[in-house]
Amino acid sequence: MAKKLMKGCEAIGEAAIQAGCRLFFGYPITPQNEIPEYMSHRLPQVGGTFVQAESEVAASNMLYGAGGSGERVFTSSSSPGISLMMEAVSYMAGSELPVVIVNIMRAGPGLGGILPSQADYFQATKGGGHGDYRCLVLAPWSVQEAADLVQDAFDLADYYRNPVLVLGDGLIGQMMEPVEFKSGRTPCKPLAPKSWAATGCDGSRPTNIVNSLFLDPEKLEQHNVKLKAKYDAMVRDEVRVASYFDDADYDMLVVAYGTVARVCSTAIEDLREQGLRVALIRPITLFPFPYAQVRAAAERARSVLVVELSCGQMIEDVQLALEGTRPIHFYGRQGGMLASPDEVAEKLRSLVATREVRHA
Amino acid sequence: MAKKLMKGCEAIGEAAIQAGCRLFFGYPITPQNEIPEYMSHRLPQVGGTFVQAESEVAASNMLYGAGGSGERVFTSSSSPGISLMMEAVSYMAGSELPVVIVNIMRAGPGLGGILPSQADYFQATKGGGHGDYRCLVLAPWSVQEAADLVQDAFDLADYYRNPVLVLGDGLIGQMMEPVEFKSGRTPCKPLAPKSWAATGCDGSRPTNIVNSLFLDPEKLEQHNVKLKAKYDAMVRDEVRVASYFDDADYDMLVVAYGTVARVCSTAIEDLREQGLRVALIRPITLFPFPYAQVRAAAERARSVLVVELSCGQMIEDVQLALEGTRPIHFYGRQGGMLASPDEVAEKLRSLVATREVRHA
Amino acid sequence: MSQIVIDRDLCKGCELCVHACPQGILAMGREINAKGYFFARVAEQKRCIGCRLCCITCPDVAIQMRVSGTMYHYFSY
Amino acid sequence: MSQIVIDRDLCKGCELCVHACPQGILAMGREINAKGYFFARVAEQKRCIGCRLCCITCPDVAIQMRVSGTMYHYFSY
Amino acid sequence: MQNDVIIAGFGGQGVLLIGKMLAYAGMRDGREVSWLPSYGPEMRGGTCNCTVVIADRPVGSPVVQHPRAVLAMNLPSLDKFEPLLRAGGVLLINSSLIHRDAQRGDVTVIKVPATEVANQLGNPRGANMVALGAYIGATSAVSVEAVEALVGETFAAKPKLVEANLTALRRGIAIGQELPRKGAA
Amino acid sequence: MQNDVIIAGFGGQGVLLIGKMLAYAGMRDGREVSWLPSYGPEMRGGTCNCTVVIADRPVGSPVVQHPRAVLAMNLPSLDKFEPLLRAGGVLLINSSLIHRDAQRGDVTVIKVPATEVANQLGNPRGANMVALGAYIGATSAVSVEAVEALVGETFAAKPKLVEANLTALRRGIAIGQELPRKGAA
Amino acid sequence: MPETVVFSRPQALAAVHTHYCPGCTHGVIHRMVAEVIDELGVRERTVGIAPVGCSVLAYNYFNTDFHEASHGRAPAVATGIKRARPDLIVFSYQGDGDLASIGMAEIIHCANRGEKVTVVFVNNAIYGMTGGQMAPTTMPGQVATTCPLGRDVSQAGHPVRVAELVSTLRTPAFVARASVHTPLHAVNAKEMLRRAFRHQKEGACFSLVEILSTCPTNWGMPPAEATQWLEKTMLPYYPLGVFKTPGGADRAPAPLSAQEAACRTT
Amino acid sequence: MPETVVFSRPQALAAVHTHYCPGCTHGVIHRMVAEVIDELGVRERTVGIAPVGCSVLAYNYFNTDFHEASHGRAPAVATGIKRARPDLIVFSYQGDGDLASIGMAEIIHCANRGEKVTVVFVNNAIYGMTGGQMAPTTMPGQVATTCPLGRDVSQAGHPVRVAELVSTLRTPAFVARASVHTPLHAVNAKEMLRRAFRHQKEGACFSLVEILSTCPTNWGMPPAEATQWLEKTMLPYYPLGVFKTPGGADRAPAPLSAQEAACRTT
Ligand SMILES: Cc1ncc(C[n+]2csc(CCOP(=O)(O)OP(=O)(O)O)c2C)c(N)n1
Ligand SMILES: Cc1ncc(C[n+]2csc(CCOP(=O)(O)OP(=O)(O)O)c2C)c(N)n1
Ligand code: SF4
Ligand code: SF4
Ligand code: SF4
Ligand code: SF4
Repeated sequence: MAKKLMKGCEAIGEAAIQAGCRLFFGYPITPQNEIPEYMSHRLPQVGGTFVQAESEVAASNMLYGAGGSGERVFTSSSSPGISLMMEAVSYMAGSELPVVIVNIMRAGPGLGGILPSQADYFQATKGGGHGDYRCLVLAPWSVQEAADLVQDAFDLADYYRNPVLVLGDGLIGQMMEPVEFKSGRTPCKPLAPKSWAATGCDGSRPTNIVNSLFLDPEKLEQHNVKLKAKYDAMVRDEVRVASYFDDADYDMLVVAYGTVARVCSTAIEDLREQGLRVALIRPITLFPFPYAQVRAAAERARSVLVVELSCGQMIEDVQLALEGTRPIHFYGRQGGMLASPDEVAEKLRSLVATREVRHA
Repeated sequence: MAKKLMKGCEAIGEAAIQAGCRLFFGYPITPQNEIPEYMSHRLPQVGGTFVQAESEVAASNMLYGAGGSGERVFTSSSSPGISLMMEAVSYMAGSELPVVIVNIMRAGPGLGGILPSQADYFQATKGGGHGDYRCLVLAPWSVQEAADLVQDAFDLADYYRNPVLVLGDGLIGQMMEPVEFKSGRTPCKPLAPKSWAATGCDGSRPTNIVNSLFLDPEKLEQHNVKLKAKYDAMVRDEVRVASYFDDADYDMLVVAYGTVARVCSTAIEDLREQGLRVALIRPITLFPFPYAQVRAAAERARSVLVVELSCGQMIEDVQLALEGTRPIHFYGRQGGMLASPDEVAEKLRSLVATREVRHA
Repeated sequence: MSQIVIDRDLCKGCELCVHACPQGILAMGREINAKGYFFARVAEQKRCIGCRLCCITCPDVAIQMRVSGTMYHYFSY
Repeated sequence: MSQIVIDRDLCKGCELCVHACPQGILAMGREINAKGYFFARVAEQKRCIGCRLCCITCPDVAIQMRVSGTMYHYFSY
Repeated sequence: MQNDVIIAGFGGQGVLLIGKMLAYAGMRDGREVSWLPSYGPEMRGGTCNCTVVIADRPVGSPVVQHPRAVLAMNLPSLDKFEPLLRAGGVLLINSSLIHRDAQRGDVTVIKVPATEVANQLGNPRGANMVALGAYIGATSAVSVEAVEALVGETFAAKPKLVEANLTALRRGIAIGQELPRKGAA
Repeated sequence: MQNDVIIAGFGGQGVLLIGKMLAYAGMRDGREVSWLPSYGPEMRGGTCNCTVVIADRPVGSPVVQHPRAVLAMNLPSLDKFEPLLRAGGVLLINSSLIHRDAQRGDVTVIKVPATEVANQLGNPRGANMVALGAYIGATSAVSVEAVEALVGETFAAKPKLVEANLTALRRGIAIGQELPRKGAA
Repeated sequence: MPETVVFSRPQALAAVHTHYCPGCTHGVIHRMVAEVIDELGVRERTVGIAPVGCSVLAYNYFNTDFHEASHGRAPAVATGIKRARPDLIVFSYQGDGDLASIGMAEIIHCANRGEKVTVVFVNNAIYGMTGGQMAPTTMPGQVATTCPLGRDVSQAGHPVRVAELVSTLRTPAFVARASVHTPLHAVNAKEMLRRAFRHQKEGACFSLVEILSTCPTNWGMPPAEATQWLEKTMLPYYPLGVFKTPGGADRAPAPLSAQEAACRTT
Repeated sequence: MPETVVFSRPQALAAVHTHYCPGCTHGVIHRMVAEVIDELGVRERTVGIAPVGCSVLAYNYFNTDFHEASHGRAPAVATGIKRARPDLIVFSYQGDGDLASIGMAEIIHCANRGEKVTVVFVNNAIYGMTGGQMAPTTMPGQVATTCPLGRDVSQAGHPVRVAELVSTLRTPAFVARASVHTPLHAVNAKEMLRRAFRHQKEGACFSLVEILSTCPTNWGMPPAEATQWLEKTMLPYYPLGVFKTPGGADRAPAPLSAQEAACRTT
């Protein structure tokens, strides 16, 4: 298909349809209303089904039912709505259901505000629900990447039989950029038939049961160990990360994800014109987090700046990656305030004073 | 009062009453049913009110209303029920409401099982809900300590105007131990009148509004910064940690919390009789986590063993504390399986082989 | 004798009062107010019967009614 | 002629069938089964009228009914 | 010094109750105690057990993998816990319901015909008291005074029961003491 | 080379639309573009704006704090964005609604009587097209061909509108070009 | 001659401009609630609960203490407040998405427990704040952003009638439906609010008043037209009146007669 | 003479021992659901949904594919399944805590959307699995572990009547209440289940059958006594019968007459 100028939310919806998803269950919330709205008019056109759920709790449990039936399905919401899905997400992870959930993050806590934020990082990556489980978390920084990652999300969900979370912020959802959907795209993972799905049993196999209950603790522990092995496999095989401005040597490394990383890249471009030597590394998968890559990139620098639209959440993963080998600085904005390139540049410049960054 | 043999759940309920709490809103779930059951017969005796909510979602929002009215109030649940409270917890943190929430953890994810677990550590300490917020998290290891911490929890909640989470496991809830409630106990924090509570306004002051919505991002950012400052104050002033067997030198340090720490202490006693030099450090506050204390204790040892009833969650905070200065080993059981003293001792002995632990 | 007082800046120009007035004595003005709305005005004060329907209708409490002397209420409100 | 067959090990000894039988031909036994329950037994097979009420009542599907030849059904089930 | 025991049997045999009484008695003796029940799936019937620890220092692990004593009131319990008993520990078997011998040779085995004794005493529901007594007699985990006083309190409501249960308890203690005290925990 | 502009005005003035048209035109010229609307509280009325970036390389920050151009369709917008304009940037003022002068001396100021012009052309709703033209005329951020083709598409449904809007657009372009091209972005 | 003000802003209503769209009847309902609070003389001990919805800022519009509840949970918050402070007059103000969609469990159980609170339920047949999505109360065929072809009852079912639903609970309560699309309807609506708050003041029972309201913006029509659309489209489906009084008879339907029950029309 | 088996375990019911207490009528209801599935010949395309409650293990007791839903959300899970695979026969099996307490919003909206699924609602007036806490359906004065002095309607309200509540929704549905405390009641209950599943098979409508059931364990009485307690205590409050048929009339209550409405008895 030709390039089209699309809102992030619409591109996400279209990407799901391109990925063969024909089911959407969701509940309105700003700043992602354009996703359910888009699905409500597009799905019927392609023989799909759109259901406006009575709540996010219901939507996430409809996801459970549809996912357990072996169909591709997704839902989207924003921060408070995602919090209401935590029990169901834990159930879906425990029952190993392949579903896709999009969180267009807004500022919190509580009702907070509707402007962009990245303050749901912990919830997404460490598991906001109960029990030992992990969601694979993808964080796009452009509308095109959002469209691409959403399609991959369905393949990854099917491959691992695990919920995949696409973590965007209000900017991604609301901005328009050119998007291209390649026709005849091949899945990013080999896909097996869903013989485990509960779709009726003619007796030729034992009944399929979608379930996370194990009354026998030994069985449940085996199940936990099995899940852990799956998460370890993700850590081994699914890390995605992008590096910028790292061709030449650099003194300082910026770590950022999502649209904020674009703000940082612009800031760095300006600084480099002024002779400052700064590079950027952008985690694309937040779980699994690119610990090794960030460590390696950081060791080429004298110090590291983490930029987030939060009080500092991803920075803990950066600390885990660096183990104190480099000083880590932080620049964050909250409440829906956006970090501008100038602010980030200013922060980086101020660190020059700390002598950690040298002029070329 | 004289010592009484009490179930952990009952001691928790009685402690709330001793702390002046006269309101309980909750929903049944094993293994903490004895808490609502105890409150349902005790509260009426002391002129209090017990309400069985229709769900944990409702219970947590009743907590919001009662807390916003300036009354001491608490609820209790277990893992899946706590996940359903995540939106309200984020609201209560955002609205700065003093409430107490008890989580008697069971095995997950999903419906999982009803036996003891510690797999909700991330949810409790990093914030399972959306947005930048923190709950103060207390983890007792005995019935007596549960009773004491629950009483402190109400004082801490009032002092910081923040939700306080008491994190116990099935063992704490179900076991019986002697408990003593000291009469005339003094609050662990100075308590100010709750002039902010929404209790009716005669015009002598502006109306009090319990709220977490800030449409103006600058105002919301200020609010986030204010909350962050509060959490920093907790980190500065509220860390609680206990050390054992650290009088003499030791080669290995065990880090564990809750009842598992008691299992470890027994294991260590046996090992010490056999001449192994092992110490134990037990975080009592999980947020704020005793980073400095764990670091200091670890630096006296050659290596560290973290023991949890999970696939490994607190271990990340230990890694953040140690910054790679000591090798960290892990022993975990899941699914409701309990670590026994012998298993832990065996694990420690096996590490002797690694030459990290030396015989005296 | 009843008198209608419309607060020009509270008015959002919704015209509901104009439709509500049984006497048709309210009309929209040609000026715009601080909020950028054409606001309502009283065209023929004298014909007002004091029914308060415009007051009751106004979603923005932009209409006040004053009466000099006592006056008959068509309905209790 | 109808015949009642009670599976001793499925029975939980709840006695509901004993109360359900209009002929009162079922009774609890004095033995206990694998599950540790005193299980039900047919006291007077001959007087069974084939109403199936015991079968319908049993929560544990412990009661089977066999008939030799055709037989009249008191009610459709 | 620490005493610990796993008491196990059918739901109806009152094993949780005698476990609690043991813990209470330990308290009376001024020692540290913990009582930990098995809480299985929310399901009906089946067996249950509790672990009681009585110690001079604060109780470490309330979970005891290899107890110093096991009181088995029914066969499944014996099968499950006999292997876990510490070498040199005490194994009490309710011989009224359990018709097999102990398999361990490295422990003190005490057969307690709890039900018979109770029936003889015309107190059929007192079998658990006999068993409790036997454990105390064999291990002196708690003082006889403490436990007797406790029986008094527990059944204060029904004086007749107090007497009946005290008798059952004392018969049990006697049975427990009768035996060679080798390797008792 | 990068062009970026903040277009701001009342809800009804169609500023989001001309922003999108600008982005589309940029695409036609084969350049990278981004369009970012202000999405405020879910509330009615008030002003709105959008940021359009047109660049040769992939667009970095879609958020532009100091834009190379500002197109202010009403007074509040001028007040808000004039101070943010880059030195040497282009400031377009809808002089039909804004009756104050620019305060900045270090930028190219272009007064566009958008509403009058549109009215003169008998196309009162075309004021935003005039303004868009003026911006393009002053900055040549996009090619005239691209934007004209786009107008054709946008109003394809109503051929009459196509003509009317093309005229408005061209008048705007002329206005934009008329001026000293110093320091245009 | 002495001049007296016979109509002006009630004391319980803050003297501020609201953010509501021109002609949105949320404003009328706000004012009448405030008038009733004044009339009953309970302003100083009244605590309101704002929903998540266009009326989320109600906490700025009333001269009383307020809570801002999470979406749909206002009845639970109200329960918490009233149980903590039975001396307070507690009311929640909720839209139809808030109360009838996400908040359905909370409103049913709050009513069923008979919490002595008052619920002002504003039914405008749409999600206003989020920009016009379908509500459970959206009319058949009505266009919304999530039912662009109009509500299809075969997919989304029929509109939920809250007054009817709540009135069938056995627990005593006062339940009514009113409208504010004309001033005379508003006069009646105020009487319903008066009765609801009076029941609470007397500690009698739970009370809920469903009030039909307009959303000109998301209905896509001028305010005056919106009032006519309400009259024409909503009134026939949402009958006005009192559905339940605390002393009144049980409103639950009885089982069908044998032959009604037998009919297998599908 | 040839011997024929006229009563035995249905094919859709797994040949396993259940964990249910002696005399618990969950077992009877399981069997009858299975019998109906066999009769309609839909076993191979039936998917069940187990609740969280004593029947949580239903997924082991039926010979059909199954989902285990989170507490109260079975109707949402059913919606997800049916919308994904309209060709499947989907039923949820739920207790009263699951459906009428935490799951109230989900059941109301599933019914209101008219999802073509069947809900088997087992009302035993208590929380069985967690050990006898009060349910929304617990009878006035009935003792439970969270109402040790018996349900106090002034604090906890009156028992929720689900069949009545759901039948008042406008969307066509089949709604009935039955009981299994005697074999003849069970025969009628099975007929109701038969009609419910047939409506689904024909794609007609949503169907819900509320079935009164005993919990001897938590009621604290022998099974036979429990059936009498049900007859004596529950039947008068929970009338049996069909409450709504897809073709039948609207069951919602109309506004009260003027003078009924006026009565201010409190
Ligand atoms: C948990 C959660 N889900 C969704 C939203 C988004 N949201 C805000 S208001 C609203 C609905 C408002 O509609 P209604 O209740 O009818 O009130 P109205 O705006 O029409 O007055 C929604 C879905 C939210 N804030 N929180
Ligand atoms: C979110 C959540 N809350 C609470 C529970 C605990 N719980 C399990 S079953 C149950 C209620 C069971 O009662 P009911 O639905 O009436 O079914 P019954 O056991 O009586 O058949 C509860 C509260 C849970 N598992 N999950
Ligand atoms: S009703 Fe009020 S707001 Fe509307 S036009 Fe009249 S005065 Fe203005
Ligand atoms: S009804 Fe069934 S389970 Fe009960 S006693 Fe009779 S045969 Fe046994
Ligand atoms: S959107 Fe609708 S409900 Fe909201 S303020 Fe505007 S008119 Fe009123
Ligand atoms: S507890 Fe009650 S509902 Fe559960 S199985 Fe036993 S009798 Fe049945």
